[in-house]
Amino acid sequence: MHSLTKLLEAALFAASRPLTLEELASLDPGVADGAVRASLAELRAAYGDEHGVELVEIAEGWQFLTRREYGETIERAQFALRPRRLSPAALETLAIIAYRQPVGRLEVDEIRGVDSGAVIDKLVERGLIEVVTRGEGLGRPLLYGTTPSFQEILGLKNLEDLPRLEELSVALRRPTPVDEPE
Amino acid sequence: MHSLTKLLEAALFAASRPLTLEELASLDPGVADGAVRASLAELRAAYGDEHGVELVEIAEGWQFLTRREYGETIERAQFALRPRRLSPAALETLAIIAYRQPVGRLEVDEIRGVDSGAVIDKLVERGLIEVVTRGEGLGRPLLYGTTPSFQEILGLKNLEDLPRLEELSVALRRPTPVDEPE
Amino acid sequence: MTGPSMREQAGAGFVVELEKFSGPLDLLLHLIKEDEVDITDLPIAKIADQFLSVIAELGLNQAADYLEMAARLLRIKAQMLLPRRLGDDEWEDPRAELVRRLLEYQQIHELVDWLGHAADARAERFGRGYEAPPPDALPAPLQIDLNDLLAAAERVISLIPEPMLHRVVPRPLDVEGATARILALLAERETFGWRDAVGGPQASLVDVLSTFIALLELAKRSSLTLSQPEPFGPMVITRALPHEAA
Repeated sequence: MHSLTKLLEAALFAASRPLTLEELASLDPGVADGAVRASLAELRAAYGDEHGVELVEIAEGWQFLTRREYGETIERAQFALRPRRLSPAALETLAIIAYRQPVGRLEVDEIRGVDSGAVIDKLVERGLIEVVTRGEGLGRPLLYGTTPSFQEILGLKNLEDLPRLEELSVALRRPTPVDEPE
Repeated sequence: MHSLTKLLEAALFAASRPLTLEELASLDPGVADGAVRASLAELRAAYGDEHGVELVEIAEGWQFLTRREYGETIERAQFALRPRRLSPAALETLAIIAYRQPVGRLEVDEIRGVDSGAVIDKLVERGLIEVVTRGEGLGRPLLYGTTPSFQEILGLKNLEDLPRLEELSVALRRPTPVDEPE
Repeated sequence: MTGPSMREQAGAGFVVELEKFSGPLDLLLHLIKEDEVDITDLPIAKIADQFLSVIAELGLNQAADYLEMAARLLRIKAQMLLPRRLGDDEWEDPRAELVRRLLEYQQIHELVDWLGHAADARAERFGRGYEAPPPDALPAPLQIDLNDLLAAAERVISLIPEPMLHRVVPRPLDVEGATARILALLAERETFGWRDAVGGPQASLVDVLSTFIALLELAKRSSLTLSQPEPFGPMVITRALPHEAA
């Protein structure tokens, strides 16, 4: 490709919007519109059918777009956004609920030693845990458990797929029931 | 180009961040990692010197970037903006966290000789570091590590791309444990 | 030590904004570089004086971190002036800790230079600028690693407090037995000691408690009197006089 063509390619790739002929011409003050047009034609031909992207002329100018046939696959992969990861606090809370379900907020607080209300709400919002029943006792507290989408994200066929606590590397005590404070 | 190569090209064009091998492989469930690698090699060769953009290995993944020689022109035309430069304080903090991760705030403070709380908060906000776990000991302090975005803004292939401490001219064999302030 | 000439000299050498130094260690390194002195054999008196005049010049003498360093430098300077015996192997260089920190900080600064250059080089290249709007604002995909979850489980389990167990005594107290034993003793002897009451030297804690409760109960019913002839002496149990009986 000509050096002007390569410059146009780089600019069209980096721009967050379609670029007009004038804008493209402004990249190199010494160059005529005709040369820009010729370079655009060269670029378009270079991308032809043999690529997954193509140079498209749309109302506002020129833009690189992915070819239509790949659109759906890419959209499904949700690459536009970086996957979110759970905070250590959320993971801890999730671990307690996964292993002790159904379990109430007080018990989670007790084990973590901190208030877990906000974290639990966020996990519910993200669809990883849900209220599964209500406990006995004062106020009949809401008890939480994990959702099918929790298993799906971790790639577990069912909850029995979670490694048994005894298999974890550290010497673990069996989870012992903690009395809910009265 | 092979049809898998075209799909990868489209996906890499569509994403505005590096995509890992796993992410790319997830586009086509029937495909083996080896085939993805072969397609990436084909794609990289197809772009070679003859284009204004190139396929770069970065942040444990792959990304199309404009070639270095066009950066200044594109920036001058204001088609794309350079990221804000990091302050010396931010770079110092990042350097310490990159080499000692997971590391807590007290240790960063001690090495820098100044309070680093505000800088750490800002780096978390910019997504360059994150809480990766909690330390042992009193109050179970938050420990920080670097994120993929950190590698991305530095153009690192992976964390092994950082210079080894032995290669530095200042001869300190290895980070010595820092005493917690009294 | 911060005379006018020093001030002047420092002022000329350090026309800088506050942000130029990212901390007291940075300023110290700067001074060391300016003076071209050996970091491992720091002329502490000179450096301390320069440090003080520079922070006064820059108005950094309000900042706690700088003041702390100034105090530290002055302390080291004073320690260096203390006489020490020749050939004293035990002498520990008061500068050692500061030198170690300065070397470490210098190393960090080399990394900072490297990181800065890497960031500048990366900033010369642009990624794809156009971002297709997400079709219907799907939330970002969530990533959970099973290992992360297990690590969290381990952290959490180590936090679980050992539940408070009340140990249930397998044998209940035998107050009736102790009462019967004491009544039998009272029938045959007017007075006897604690050891006889409790049933011998091999008595268990349960026996002791049972006996004690039985004695108190019998004393309350005025069947016997409990006395202690001397402080901390052995307890004496005496059959109650008939007229005292209820």
